[in-house]
Amino acid sequence: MPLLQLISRRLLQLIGVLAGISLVTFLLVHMAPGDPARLLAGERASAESIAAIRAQYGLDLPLWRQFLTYIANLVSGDIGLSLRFQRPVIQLIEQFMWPTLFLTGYVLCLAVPPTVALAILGARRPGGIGDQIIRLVGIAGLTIPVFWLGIMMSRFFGVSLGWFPVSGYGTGFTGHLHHLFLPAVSTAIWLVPVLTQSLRAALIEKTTADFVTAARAQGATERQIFWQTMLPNAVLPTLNLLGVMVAFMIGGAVIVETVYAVPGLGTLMVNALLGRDYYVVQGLTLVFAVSTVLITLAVDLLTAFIDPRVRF
Amino acid sequence: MIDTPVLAQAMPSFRKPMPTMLVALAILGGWLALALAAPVIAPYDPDAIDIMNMLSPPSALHWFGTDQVGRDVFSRVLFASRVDLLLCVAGVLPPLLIGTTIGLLSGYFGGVVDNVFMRIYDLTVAFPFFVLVLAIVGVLGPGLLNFILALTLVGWVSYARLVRAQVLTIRESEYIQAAKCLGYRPVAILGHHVLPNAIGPVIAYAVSDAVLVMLAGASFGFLGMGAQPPLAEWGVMIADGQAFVQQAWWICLFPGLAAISLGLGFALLGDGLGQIQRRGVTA
Amino acid sequence: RVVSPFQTTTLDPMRSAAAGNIETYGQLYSRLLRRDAETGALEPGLAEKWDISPDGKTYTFHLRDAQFSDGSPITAADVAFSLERIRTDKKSAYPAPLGAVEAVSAADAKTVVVTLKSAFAPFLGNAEIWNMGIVSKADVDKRGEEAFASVPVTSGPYEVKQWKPNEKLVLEPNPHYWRKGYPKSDATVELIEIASPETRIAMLKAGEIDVVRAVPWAQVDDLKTVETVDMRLEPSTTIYMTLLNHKREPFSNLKARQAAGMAIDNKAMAKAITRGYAEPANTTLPGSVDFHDKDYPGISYEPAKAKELLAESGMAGREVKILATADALSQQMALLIQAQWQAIGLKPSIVNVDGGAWWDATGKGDYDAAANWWYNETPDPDLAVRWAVCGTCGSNSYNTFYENPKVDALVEQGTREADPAKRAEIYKEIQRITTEEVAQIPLYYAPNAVAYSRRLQGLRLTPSLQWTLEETSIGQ
Amino acid sequence: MTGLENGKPPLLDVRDLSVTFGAFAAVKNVSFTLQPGEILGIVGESGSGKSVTCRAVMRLLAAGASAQGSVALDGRDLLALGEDELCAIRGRDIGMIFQNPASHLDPLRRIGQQVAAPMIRHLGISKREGWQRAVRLLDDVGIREPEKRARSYPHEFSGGMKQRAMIAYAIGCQPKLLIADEPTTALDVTVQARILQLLKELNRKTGLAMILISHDLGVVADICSRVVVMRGGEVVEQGPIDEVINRPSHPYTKLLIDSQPGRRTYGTTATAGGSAPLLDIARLSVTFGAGRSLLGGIGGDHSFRALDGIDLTINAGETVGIVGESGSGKSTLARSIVRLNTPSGGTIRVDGQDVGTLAGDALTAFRRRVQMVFQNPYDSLNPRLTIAEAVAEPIWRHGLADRQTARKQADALLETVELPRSLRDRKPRQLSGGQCQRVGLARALALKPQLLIADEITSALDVTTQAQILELLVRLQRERALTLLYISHDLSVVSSLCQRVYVFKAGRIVEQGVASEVLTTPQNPYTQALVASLARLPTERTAPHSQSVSHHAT
Ligand SMILES: Nc1ncnc2c1ncn2[C@@H]1O[C@H](COP(=O)(O)OP(=O)(O)OP(=O)(O)O)[C@@H](O)[C@H]1O
Ligand SMILES: Nc1ncnc2c1ncn2[C@@H]1O[C@H](COP(=O)(O)OP(=O)(O)OP(=O)(O)O)[C@@H](O)[C@H]1O
Ligand SMILES: [Mg+2]
Ligand SMILES: [Mg+2]
Repeated sequence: MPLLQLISRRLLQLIGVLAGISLVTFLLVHMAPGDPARLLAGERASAESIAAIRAQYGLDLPLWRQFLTYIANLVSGDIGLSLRFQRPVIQLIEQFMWPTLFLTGYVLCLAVPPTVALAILGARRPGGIGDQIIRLVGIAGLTIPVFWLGIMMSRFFGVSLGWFPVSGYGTGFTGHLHHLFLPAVSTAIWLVPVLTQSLRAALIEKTTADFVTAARAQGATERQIFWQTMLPNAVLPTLNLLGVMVAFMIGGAVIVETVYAVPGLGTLMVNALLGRDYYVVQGLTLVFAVSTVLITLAVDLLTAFIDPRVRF
Repeated sequence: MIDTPVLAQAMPSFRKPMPTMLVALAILGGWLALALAAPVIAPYDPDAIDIMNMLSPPSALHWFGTDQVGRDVFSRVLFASRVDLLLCVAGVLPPLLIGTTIGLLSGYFGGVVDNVFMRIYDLTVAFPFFVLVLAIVGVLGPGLLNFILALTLVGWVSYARLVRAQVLTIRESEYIQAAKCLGYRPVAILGHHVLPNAIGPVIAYAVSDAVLVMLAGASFGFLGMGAQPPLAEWGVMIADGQAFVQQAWWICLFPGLAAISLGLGFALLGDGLGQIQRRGVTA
Repeated sequence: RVVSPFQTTTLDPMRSAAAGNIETYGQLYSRLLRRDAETGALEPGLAEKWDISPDGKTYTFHLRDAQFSDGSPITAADVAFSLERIRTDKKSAYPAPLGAVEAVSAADAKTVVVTLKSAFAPFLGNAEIWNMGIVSKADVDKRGEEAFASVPVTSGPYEVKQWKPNEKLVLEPNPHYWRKGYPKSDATVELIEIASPETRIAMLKAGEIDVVRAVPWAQVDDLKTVETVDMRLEPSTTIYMTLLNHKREPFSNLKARQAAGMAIDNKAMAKAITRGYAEPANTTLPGSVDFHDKDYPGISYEPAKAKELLAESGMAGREVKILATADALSQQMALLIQAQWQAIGLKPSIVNVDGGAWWDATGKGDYDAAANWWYNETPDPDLAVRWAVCGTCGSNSYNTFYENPKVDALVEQGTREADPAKRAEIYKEIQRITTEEVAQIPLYYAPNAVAYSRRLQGLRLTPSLQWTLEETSIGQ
Repeated sequence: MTGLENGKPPLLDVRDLSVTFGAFAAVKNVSFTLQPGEILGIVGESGSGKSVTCRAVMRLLAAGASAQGSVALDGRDLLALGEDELCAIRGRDIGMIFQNPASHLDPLRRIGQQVAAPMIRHLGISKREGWQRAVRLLDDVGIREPEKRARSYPHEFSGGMKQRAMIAYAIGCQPKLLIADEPTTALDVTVQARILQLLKELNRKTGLAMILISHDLGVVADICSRVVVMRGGEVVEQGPIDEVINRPSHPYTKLLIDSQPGRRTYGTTATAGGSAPLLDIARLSVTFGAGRSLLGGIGGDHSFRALDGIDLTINAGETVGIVGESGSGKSTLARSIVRLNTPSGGTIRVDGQDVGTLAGDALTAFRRRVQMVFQNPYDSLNPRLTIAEAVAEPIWRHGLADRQTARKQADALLETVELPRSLRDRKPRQLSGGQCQRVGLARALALKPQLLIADEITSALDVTTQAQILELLVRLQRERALTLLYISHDLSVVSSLCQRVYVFKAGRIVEQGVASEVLTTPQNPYTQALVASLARLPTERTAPHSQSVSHHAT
C-alpha cells in the first residue's frame, strides 16, 4: 500500500515538475537570441519569407499566447511539431531515444562491475599496494578529459586498428553493441573513477563498523562480509550519485554522442538548440524531466528497500 | 551555518605525515606559485599573435611551440593556470556549499522541506544544461563568470543528493537524538554533528568535480560558453587545438598535461582528505 | 555515403536556402536547364530547347518527355506551378533569382512561357539554381506540406528511400529519371550529418564513409598522404571576408573602415589559415564569378598608414565587437583580425556566440565586425552583388547596412545589359567602388576542400555546391 | 560442573597476552586457561581490559592495536592462524557476544536473517531451516512473538532485545567456546535468569565452555567455576570461585565484593510529600510503525503499541525507579518525555507545561531542565568528537560559559564520573563500554538539569565504579535537589536508591508504590517473579548454586 501511495504521489508531483520546467524552458529558449525562421530558411532567404514563416508558426504572437497555445496542445497530448523538420516532435524523440537508452544501459553494464570490483579491491586493504594502484589509476581516469579521450580512442581503435566503428548506431543488437562500444567505454572510463571514489570512501568507513566486526566474529569470510554487510551499508551514497549520473547521461551524453556521431537525444538536443527548434527543445525537456523523476523514484525505492530506517 | 570549523573536527590530526597529501600539496602549491609568477616566468605575451610563426614545433625559442595563430604555448599554459586554478575553486565551491546545505536541510528535516527541495532537484536535473547555458549566454552574455553561474545552478544537485542520502541514515542515529535532547539548535546539530559525519563521500566527489569543471568550459565552447578568446584557459586551448592536432600535437598536449597534473593534485588532495577524515573516528 | 556538417531540414526545394538542403535538392529535382559537370556550361535539362524573344523579355521552354518518380509525366503545368511557387509563395526562402519574372504560364502540355518585367541577362543561369527544381503539382496538391516532410515525388536522379531528420537521408536511384543510363551506379546514397570535423575525418579514414565535405585546412595535408583518400581542392565561388557594421561607429566612418582594411594582411592570413590553398581576395566579389576583376590591386597591407588613417578618423581607441562562432576556423580568423586591429589602435574584443545568435546579432546590427564566408550559386555575378553590396535588394548588403545609391543603380543596370563586355564594365565598377569604400574587407577565395574515397569515380562538388552523384560510378 | 580435571589439555590457553594501542598498554601479560566445559568469569574495573582481552582472543582488535603473547585453542595458536582457518573457527568453535549489541547488529538486515546466517554458513543447512532455527533461538532467549520479531530490523528492537538477539546470534552453531561480554547487562532479572539458565543448560548438555565477563559478582558466582579479576590491564587475582569470593587475597577483590549492591544503602532524602508534581504523565500511549514503513506491507501489520495508557507522576526532589521486563517500554517512556518519540495519545507535563507544545525559548529552557542519559552509551556519542568536547559542548551551546571555561568544567565533570584525565582526548571508539556510559552521564549533568532521566546508566559498570556513581547521584540530589527518574533492571540498586518505583510490563504499569514495599512484598505476580529471580551474592558462600527458574518472563 505505502508503495503505491509513494508512486502515485510522485507521479502527481511529476505534473508539477513538468509544468514548472515547461515554463522555465519556454522562457529561457525564447529569451536566447536567434530566430528559428532564419536558421530554417537559410542565409540568403529574404526578409519576407522569414516573416511569412514566423507568421505561419505563430512565432510573431506575444510570448504568453505562444505559451498558452503550447500548454493547451500539451494538455491534449500533443507536444508539437518540429519547426525545422515539420514532423511531430514525438516522432523525432522516439527516433533518437533508443540509441541514448541503449548507450546508457551499455555504459552502466560497463561501469558498474569494475566500480564494484575496484572499490572492493581498494577497500579490502586500504593503503595497501592494490589500493594505491587503484587509487592512482582512478585518479588518472578522473583527470583525463572526456572529449580528448573520445577522440584519441576513435583515432586509435577506430582508425588505426579498425576494430570498432567510430560512428553511428548500427543495426541489430550486436550491431548496436559494436557501434556503441567506443562511446560506452569512453563514458565508462570517466564514470568508473567517480563512482569508485565515492564507493571506496564509504566502504572504508564501514570496514571499522562494529557490525562488521561482529560478522567477522561469526566466521563470515571477507567476501561474505563484503557482499552481505559492507556493500549494502556503504552503497547508498554511490547509488544516489549513480542516479544523478544516469539522469545526466540521458539528458546529455552530448560530448560522447557528438564525437562518435551517435544519433541520440544529446545530438538531437544540440541540433534543436542550435536551430532554435523550440518545440523539440521543449519536448526533450519534458522527456528528461520524466526520466529524471522516474530515476529518482527508482533510486528512492531502492534506498528504502536497502535501508529499512529510511522513510519517505 | 557552520559554527565550528567543521574541517578541523572532521580531520583533527596531522600527526603522521602522509605521502599523498604531501605530493598533492606540492603539486597544488607548485601550480599556485607558477600562476602567481606567470608574468615573470613567461617568455612571451600570452596573447601576442605571430602570423609568420604559426604552428611551429617546440624549440629553444618556443619551448612548447606555438599555436594556430602563433602564440607561445608555454606562456599561455602558464597564464592559463591562473584562470584554471580559479575556475576549479570557483566552479566547485558554490555548488558544494549550496548542494551540501540543501542536502543537509532536506535530509534532516524531511517532510515538506524535503519535498520542496527534491522537486527543485528534479527540475534541475531534468533541466537541459544546454538550454540554461544558452539562455545565460543570451541574456547575460558569454564569459567565465556566467559560466560559473551556470555550473552552480546545475552542479549543486549532485552534492545535494549525495549529502541527503547520507543524512537520511545519520539522522536516525542515537548521537543525533542525544544532541536534540541536549537542546542544541538544528543549525548546531547539522553543522557540528551531522555534517562532519556525512562529508566523506562529498569531499571525494568534489575533487573529481573540480577536474570536470576545469574541462567543462571547453565542451560548451560551441555555445559560446567558457573562457572567451583570447583569454588562455587549458580546456579551451585543447578544444581549439583539436583541429590542428594532426600537425601540431603540442598545442593540445601541453595544456592537457597541465590540466592532468593539476587534476592529479586535486585528486590526491581529496584522497588525503578522505584518509584524514576517516582517521577522525579512530585517532 | 557522403558526410557533411550541414543538416537537411526540408525536402521542399523552395523552402530553404540553407547549405545542407542545397546539396540534396539537386539530387531530388531536375530543373529546366542543367550544367555540365565538367565544363560548367548550361545545357538542356527538362527543357529540350528554348526560344528567347528579341526583346529578351519572353522565354519559351519546350519540355522533353520526362516522368516523375511515381511515373506520372512532367508537364508544363508542373513547371509553371513550381516556378510560381518559388516566386510568389510567402514561404519561399529565396525568390530573388526570379525577381525579374512577371508571369509563368503553360502554353500547352509541353510548353512553358515565362515573361519578364524587363530584359534580364542572367535569367537562364538563374533558372538552373538548386531551388528551381520542378515538383509534382499533383503530389503537392494532394498531400500538401506533408509531401515533403515524408517522402516527396521527385523529378531528379534520385528518390528518397528514408529520411531520418538530424541523422541522415537515404536516397535511391529514380527509375523514371529522364537521363537514361543515369545515375551510373545503382547504389543507394546516404547523406549523413556530422557536425564534428574530427569525427568526419575519422570516419573517412576508418572507411565508414566515402566523401567528406568541408575538410578543415589543417587536415588537408594529412589526408593527401592517405592512400585510400583522394583529397581534392575544387573550384568554388566561396569568398571569405570580414563584415563591418556600417550602421554604427567606428565602421560607419569611411576612414576607419579603410584603416581596418589596410591593417589586415590578407595574404598572410590566407597562407596561414589555409596553408596557401586559398587565393588572397582582391575585391568584394568571389574570385570565380564572371566579370571578376582579376587585376584590381585590392586593399594593400599598410599597417603604418592604417594607424594614421585611424587617428585621422578619430576612431582610435574605439571598442570593436568581433562576433565569432565556436568552430576552429572562425576562432582563428577572429583572433588574427583582433590582433591586427589592436596593432593599429582599435580595441577589439571577441564575442563567441552560436549560429542562431550570430544571425540575430548581425541582422539587428548589434556587432561591429564578423569574419564569415558566402558563395554564389551561379557563375553570374548578379546574385552576388545583390547579396553582398546592394542596399536595396533586401539583404542589407549582407547585414553590413552598406548602402550606396550608385552601386544600387549599377546592380540594376547590370541585369538589363545583354552585352557581356558592357556587363563586365559595370561589375568591375561595382567591385571598384565597394572595395574602395570597404563595404567589407575581402580576405581570401577558398576552394572546396573535399576528400573522396578512391573507389568513387566521377564524383565532384560543383562550384554551386551540387554533387555529381549521377555521374558517379563505384570501383573496387 | 565439569570443573578442573587436571591432566586434560586446556581448551583455551592464553599466555602472556599483551595488547597495546600505540603507546598505551591496555592489557599487560594476561595469562589464564580454560578447560573444556568450564565456565570462567572475568570481573574487574571498568576499563581494565576485559573486552580487549576477549577481542584479542578472537583476533578482532581494531587496526591500530597490536597483540603479543599466545592464544591457543585446542593447542592451535590463534594468533598465528591464516585468515581462512580463522573463519572456520570463528562463529563455529568460538562464539562471541559483544558488549554493545546495538552497534554490532547490521542495521539493514532482519534480525532473523542475522541470527540464521552463521548457522547456514557453518552447519550447511538450508535458508528455511536456518530461519526456523533462528526463530526457535529467539524464542529461547525470551523474545515474544519470535516469528514476527524475526522480521524486525535492529532499530525496532529495545536495548535488551538487541542483546538477546546478539546471544542468539552467538550460540546458534553451538560452539565449543562462548565469549560473553556482559551478556545480561541490559536485561531485567527474569530474562537474565532465563538466559543464564539457558547458558548453563548448554554448558551441561553440550559441554560448552564459556568466558563470562560481568561486573555482577552475583551472576559470576552463580554460574562460574573459576574467576579472573582484572584491574588496570593486569590480572590481579584468579582462582576457583569460592576461594576468591570467600578469601579474596587482593585488596581490590575485597573492595569489589564489599561494594556489591544490596550490601549498602544510599541515604536518599525522603520527599516532602504533597508538593506539586514536577513531572506529570497522563494516559500516555506510543505507537510505532503504523503505516510508515515504505515496504512495511510485506510483514503484515507492523503497527505496535509500545506504551499503553501510562499514568505517572514525579515530585520535585524525588527519586523514582522504573523496572520492568526488557522491551516493556521503559526507554520509550524516557524518550517520549524528552520529545524523541511522538506520543499517539495522552499528555506529558513538566511543571504544569505540556511538553508537546513547547517551542522556541521555552523548549530550550525545557531542555536545560530535563536531561536524559541514553541506554546505549556508545551510540549516543558523536564518533568524531573527543569526550571532553562532547561534554563541554552543551555548556557553551547553552551560553552557560565560554568555550574555554566550558572545557575546564568538562574536565571537572569527567572527574566526578570517575574518568581519568588521560582519557579526555579519546574518541568514543577508543573507550570501554563503562567509560562511554560515564561520558554520557557527565554530558547530561553538564547542563545542571532539574530532572535527570537515567536509562540503565550503571549497567556496564563494575560494582565499585557503580557505587561511586550512585554516590554521586545521591549527592547531587541532596545538593541540587535533583529529581531522578532511574530506569534499571537492577532491583537491588533500585530498592536502595529509589523512594518510589513503577513496574512495567508490555507497555503498562502493573504495580507502583514505595520502593522498599514493592520490592519486598510484591503484589503483582510479575513483580513477584522479578524479585524472586534476583541473583544475590550470598553473604557466606560455600558452593555455587543454581536458582530455579521455572517461570518465563513472557
Ligand atoms: N581502540 C582503542 N584505542 C585506544 N584505547 C582503547 C581502544 N579500545 C579500548 N581502549 C582502552 O583500553 C582499555 C581497556 O578497555 P576494555 O574495553 O577492555 O575495558 P573493559 O574492561 O571491557 O571495561 P568495561 O567494563 O567498561 O567495558 C580502556 O582504558 C580503553 O579506554
Ligand atoms: N522505532 C521503533 N519501531 C518499532 N518498534 C519499536 C521502535 N522502538 C522501540 N520499539 C519497540 O517498542 C517496545 C519498547 O521498547 P523500549 O526500547 O522502550 O523497551 P525497554 O523497556 O527500554 O527495554 P530494554 O530494557 O530492553 O531496553 C519494544 O518492543 C520495541 O521493539
Ligand atoms: Mg568492556
Ligand atoms: Mg531500553
